[in-house]
Amino acid sequence: MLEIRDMVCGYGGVTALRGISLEVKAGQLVALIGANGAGKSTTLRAISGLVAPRSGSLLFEGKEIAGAKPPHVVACGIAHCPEGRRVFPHMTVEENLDMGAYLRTDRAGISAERDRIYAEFPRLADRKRQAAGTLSGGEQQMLAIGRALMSRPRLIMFDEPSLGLAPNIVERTFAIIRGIRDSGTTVLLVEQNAFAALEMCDHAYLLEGGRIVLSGAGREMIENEHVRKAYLGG
Amino acid sequence: QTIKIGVNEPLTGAFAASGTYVVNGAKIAADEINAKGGILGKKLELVIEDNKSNPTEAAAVAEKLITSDKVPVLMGAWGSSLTLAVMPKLMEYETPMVVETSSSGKITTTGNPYIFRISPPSAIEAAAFKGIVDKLELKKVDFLVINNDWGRGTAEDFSKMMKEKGITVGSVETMDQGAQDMSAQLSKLKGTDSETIIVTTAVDQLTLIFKQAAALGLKKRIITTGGSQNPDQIIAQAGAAANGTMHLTTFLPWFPDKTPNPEATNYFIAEWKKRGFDFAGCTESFRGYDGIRTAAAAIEKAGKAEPAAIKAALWDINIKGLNGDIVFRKAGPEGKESGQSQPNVYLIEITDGKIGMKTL
Amino acid sequence: MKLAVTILTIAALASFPLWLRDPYLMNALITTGIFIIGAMSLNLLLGFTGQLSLGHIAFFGIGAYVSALTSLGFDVGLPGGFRIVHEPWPPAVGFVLAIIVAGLCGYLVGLLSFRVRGAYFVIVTISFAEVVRLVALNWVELTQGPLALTNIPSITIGLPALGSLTLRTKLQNYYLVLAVAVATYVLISRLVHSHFGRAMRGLMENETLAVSVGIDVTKTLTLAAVISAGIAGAAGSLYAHYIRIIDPEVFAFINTVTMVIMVITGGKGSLAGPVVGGLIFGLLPVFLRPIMAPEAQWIAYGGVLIVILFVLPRGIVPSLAQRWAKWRSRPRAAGAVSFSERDVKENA
Amino acid sequence: MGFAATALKVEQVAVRFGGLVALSDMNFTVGEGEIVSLIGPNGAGKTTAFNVMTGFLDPTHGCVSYRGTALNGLKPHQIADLGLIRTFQRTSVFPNDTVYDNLLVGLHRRGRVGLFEAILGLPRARSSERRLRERASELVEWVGLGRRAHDLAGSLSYGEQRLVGVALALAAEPSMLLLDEPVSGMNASETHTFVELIRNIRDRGVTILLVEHDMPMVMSVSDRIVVLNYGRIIAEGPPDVIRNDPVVIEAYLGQGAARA
Amino acid sequence: MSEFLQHLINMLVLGGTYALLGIGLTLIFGIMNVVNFTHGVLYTFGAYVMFIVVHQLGVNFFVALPLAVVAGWLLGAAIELTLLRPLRGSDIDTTMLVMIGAWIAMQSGTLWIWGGVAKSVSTPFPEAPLVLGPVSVSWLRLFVLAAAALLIVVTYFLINRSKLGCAMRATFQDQDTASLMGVNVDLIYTSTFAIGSSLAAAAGALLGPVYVIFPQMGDLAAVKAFAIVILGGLGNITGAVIGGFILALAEELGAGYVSSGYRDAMGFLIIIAVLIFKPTGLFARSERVG
Ligand SMILES: Nc1ncnc2c1ncn2[C@@H]1O[C@H](COP(=O)(O)OP(=O)(O)OP(=O)(O)O)[C@@H](O)[C@H]1O
Ligand SMILES: Nc1ncnc2c1ncn2[C@@H]1O[C@H](COP(=O)(O)OP(=O)(O)OP(=O)(O)O)[C@@H](O)[C@H]1O
Ligand SMILES: [Mg+2]
Ligand SMILES: [Mg+2]
Repeated sequence: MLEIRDMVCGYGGVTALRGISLEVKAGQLVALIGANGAGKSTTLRAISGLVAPRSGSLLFEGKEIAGAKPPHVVACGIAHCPEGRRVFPHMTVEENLDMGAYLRTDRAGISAERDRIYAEFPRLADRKRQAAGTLSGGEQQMLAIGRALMSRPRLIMFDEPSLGLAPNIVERTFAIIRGIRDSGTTVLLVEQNAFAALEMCDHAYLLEGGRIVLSGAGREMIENEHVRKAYLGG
Repeated sequence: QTIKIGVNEPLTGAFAASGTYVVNGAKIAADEINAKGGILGKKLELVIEDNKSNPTEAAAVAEKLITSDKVPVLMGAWGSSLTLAVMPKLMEYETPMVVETSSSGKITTTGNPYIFRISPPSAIEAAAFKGIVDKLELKKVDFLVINNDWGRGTAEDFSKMMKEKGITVGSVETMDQGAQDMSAQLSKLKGTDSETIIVTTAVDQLTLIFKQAAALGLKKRIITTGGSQNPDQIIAQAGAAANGTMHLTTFLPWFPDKTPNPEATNYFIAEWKKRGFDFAGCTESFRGYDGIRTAAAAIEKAGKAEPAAIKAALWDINIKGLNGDIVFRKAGPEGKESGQSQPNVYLIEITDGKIGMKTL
Repeated sequence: MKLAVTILTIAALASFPLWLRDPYLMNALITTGIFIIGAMSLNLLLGFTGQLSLGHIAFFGIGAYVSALTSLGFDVGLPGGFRIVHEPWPPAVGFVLAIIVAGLCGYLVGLLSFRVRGAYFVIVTISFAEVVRLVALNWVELTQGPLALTNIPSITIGLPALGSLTLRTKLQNYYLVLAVAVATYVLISRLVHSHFGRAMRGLMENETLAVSVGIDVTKTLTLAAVISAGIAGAAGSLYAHYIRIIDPEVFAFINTVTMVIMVITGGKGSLAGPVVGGLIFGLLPVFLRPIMAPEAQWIAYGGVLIVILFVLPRGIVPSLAQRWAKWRSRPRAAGAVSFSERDVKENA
Repeated sequence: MGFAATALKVEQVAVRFGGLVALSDMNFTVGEGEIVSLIGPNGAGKTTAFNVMTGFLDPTHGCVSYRGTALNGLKPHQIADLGLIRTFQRTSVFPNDTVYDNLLVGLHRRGRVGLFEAILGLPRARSSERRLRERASELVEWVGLGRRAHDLAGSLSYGEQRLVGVALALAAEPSMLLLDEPVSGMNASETHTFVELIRNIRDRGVTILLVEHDMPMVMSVSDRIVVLNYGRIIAEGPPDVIRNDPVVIEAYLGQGAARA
Repeated sequence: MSEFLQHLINMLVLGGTYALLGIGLTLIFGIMNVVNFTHGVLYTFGAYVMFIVVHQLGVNFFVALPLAVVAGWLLGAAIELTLLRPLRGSDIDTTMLVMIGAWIAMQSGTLWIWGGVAKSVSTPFPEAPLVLGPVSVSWLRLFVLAAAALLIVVTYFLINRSKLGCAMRATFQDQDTASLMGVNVDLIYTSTFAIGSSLAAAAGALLGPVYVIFPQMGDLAAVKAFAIVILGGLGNITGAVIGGFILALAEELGAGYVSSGYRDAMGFLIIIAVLIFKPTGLFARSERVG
């Protein structure tokens, strides 16, 4: 579904990705792990068009999307739940969710989707009219996840979704992500909780210093000595 | 080889409209003089600079005109604060200036012997008005004046004169230069027991005041002062609201025959129209015309284009200006007097959109 | 290196009057210099604490009025039948008082700035300037209102024992302005490189974080405001004694705008910025004057402003310094200029 | 546990935002040199409690005191001056300065000299300046950002910025450190290193109050845990007790808690 | 008493005027975060368009009004495309200064083209005022008040209720994230500025005929607009409206009962006072730390 070949990316004088290639097959849950500053977020940003790749290609369902602007990428069916929550602080929770469905026009579908999200995260339902900027960190994270779900994408990318969530909510979030995959939506997941990510993914890539150094099925990766030492804490 | 006169006027900024009128009047004078052969056998050249309606710039412009362009005499600088800012430069470089518009009393009383003013300060206007007030049967007046030297000075001088005449002075309201909404002041004046309001400001605010007074149903007599009324513009823009208003002016372009120098007035108005300018602007532009003619006459009399000689000659000239004889009398502290001429002052009235002379 | 450049610049500026004989240009340089001092003071607030004062001319004007009134004397009645009668004092005393009074006003505004920031601070400063202007306009007994304070004496410097010198000529005034400008530059430079300067930068970039590591907002901002206002007051005093007439027009908004233009085009937050921007926009009108119609001059002025920002959006000095740094050491990351190095590049 | 003295004391603190009760009747203490964790579901009020303790928020009711000084009415910088320093849950750096300069700003408390000394460049100001620079370099190395010392803090990755945040707090010389989710965004190995760092800091005599959702970390590092739910304390005790408290499992830990 | 009533009526019409000035700026300054020094120029522009269309082209007054709004929209879009777009991402002071440059240049351009002499637009409304007992008010002003009310309501719904309004707010709160939602950020930038500009032009087109038209007419209007926007809280339409009426009330009563010399000072004192007690305007957005 998504195929990246030799992509190089950077910011100003800094090169963050030094030529990475990876593939996400339709219906799979693919995990991307790596240390701080390895370039995981940059990869997602490049896919959704927030940073333009310097070279390489980015094929989504066979179409080249390298260098396309985010709205175009979103319109192709890719959603990106960005790192660090990034909710719209002066808009209400409900308005934030509606922004997630910006490109959708089926009112009934949107409202059903919204209700589903409220059911998953009752905390958000309690806070419907509150300005998103005043939510607690974890509440904002739930909102960001919910907002990404609102667009009904075919590929959804999560950048550290468990960040700042309470353990029980982390569990629920992972369940949701698995559920999405099971319902046929493709998922690309960046996660610091490497163990959980590797456990639930179909395939995983390990990023170090802007290069992909290892890839394989989640289980295999967990067994890998290097991964165990550097990312699983033992 | 030419003889230069420096013209220091606001061509941009808040006073751009008036400054441009004055400059256009000045050009007519210069062209007329040159058509007649110039002065002292040389062509007259106006060096026109924009002082941007800004006192600091006005001083800088004077500096430039005197030191770079080497003009022996200046005309300027329209507003009083502009003129006041120029005055130290005149002292510094000992160069005379003909003041064509400014009305602040201070200009001729601070002891600057390089100042020769042909416009009336408000005290002169008040003195001229004194002769008419009895016939207008004024009892109690309020003032609405622009909040600058001009408006404040007028309120002060007219109040003094009124009090001497036994007329009660009620409240004095001010408005900021550039203010567009005077309803608050007018509502207040509507509520007082005076029967007349003396208004001092330039044409734009006068238009607004007449319109807003009409909208408030304010039915008092309004007399304006200061000579920057452009009554034709008021009639065009305020319409019926201007009817019944009276105006103290120093120039009568509507009745050339009644002016002190009908021939010059006719020539000036004809030339003004020929150049495609609004007739309404005459009441301001004539000052530029008179100012240049004054300076030119002094150069002629001096026999040479040197500041000191021109300064001395200015005391001796006697020409017929469009609004009266231009003859300078001494004003200000002894030993360093400024020159001040005594123009005529007239009262006109607008009735049914027409300007009539109030012969009292 | 840095010192050499600074000394060379000062020497060049000091040599101007020796070969520049045109009094009109000298006059332009002096008024520009005065405004540059004002711009430097504005830069202290805008560039180093991030607070934009769009009423900065208030401090300048207050300095001008205080200095003028001190040297002219006044006699005012106060409510309750009191009178204050003040005999004229030497202008040099006025200069000092101008700094003190303007600084006190800066203190008041600084206290306010503790409560309001950003856009709200901007409006508070505009409002403050307007209120001050209206007081100057309407308190006729003290300020002569629109009738202006005239015949303000020229500044006299000197010590009682050694005799004194009244600065009447352009040359003398030029050196006076230059001296004050250099002193201001040094003062601001020392201040922003001290830990006070770092506190200001911290507040500018992330106030919550700055406060959490122990930086006192009120104290830091007030200090910046007081010093900034005091310097603006000094500039105002120079202005009053040079132009020798003051009326409420000095408070005109366009004067603040001129200073803001000088600071931002030159580069806010850089010490040399206001000087470079000030020289350009102080002298630009002088060069435009002979070559085009008055309205066109303003259009060109606005146009030059826009073009400079299009080409060098961060301001002349920082943008050029950045390019210079890039050119000199290509492998290094862009923008990675640390405190200590920033100035070297700026002056280079 | 035999801790000598109480460092921080929270008494009957309540916070309301309009109709929303964020904290109600909160009471607990932290002893000198202790590591206490404050945990609870999202929106339970943990960050709000931090805001109250550090003066960013006035409590609707109740008071906090640190080493005997009541903090009510004190401004955040005054509280920081008492040595009570916090970090932020969101990344918080001075984005347009280099990492190194960030730490110099962080060292504010250490670098105070008089205004005139600074302006005149007197020797005391200079030597103080020198010491600050040394200390800043030391700190950069300590949090492992030496390689990035001269990059703008705003250009670092999320996780790196979080490290800068912790370094900034350390620069302010805390006697008590309040850490708000310090290891979020770090993987298990990085967290491991960080735990060592925290123990290290505590061994230097700094008291620590920790908010964190990473249960393995909390359980391994805390002396004591306070659990908050809907603004109320629902449990308090050592890690082993909390881990098995059914109320806490129900409200917060979830069934996966067994793994922790 | 009747004087007081008259002041109140004046306050109503003036407040409507101020609210009208404020809402356009609330969009551009409050939501877009551009310190829009061209607001006054656009206001002036709207007034001149009225003058040209009514007097030089002889078009009906009521037809001219929407034309002026459209012209303002186009000019606003042009300013955004040429001046703001290249500087997207620069800090607020840089764009402010570019706007200052545009203000200076455009105002002088107006002076150059039309000269400094004030123009006035004739209207189809009767000159005689509407008299209600002791107070009177002009028909034209009542019309302006009604038109202002309409524009305010439309703007309110546009910003707070429409999808476009939602996208606008989202874009200026977090541009990258908004684009991740599928918002065409470029389009939003241009249309927000254009809508704000058309509101400024509408204010000029409505108020030009009430007052007189000259190149600097926008300066004072712009200062007041800034004050109103701040008073009401950035980006808050309701706040701007209330701010407008408060400013009008302060000025009316200040001029009527304190001193007309301090009329404008009253407004500014009110602003300082409000900001001392409510530092983020009357209707602050809620914020939190941590
Ligand atoms: N805006 C930026 N400007 C310059 N450099 C950047 C920028 N954003 C990221 N970088 C750099 O790019 C590299 C990769 O960053 P990225 O955010 O992709 O890391 P990451 O793997 O997501 O790390 P983390 O786990 O901490 O989020 C880092 O070295 C970072 O410093
Ligand atoms: N300024 C505010 N206005 C309104 N509500 C607020 C404000 N600040 C916090 N809240 C609410 O108070 C509650 C407590 O928030 P707080 O940030 O303390 O939670 P937390 O325990 O830190 O949660 P998390 O683990 O998600 O960070 C939340 O529900 C939040 O929505
Ligand atoms: Mg990342
Ligand atoms: Mg929290």
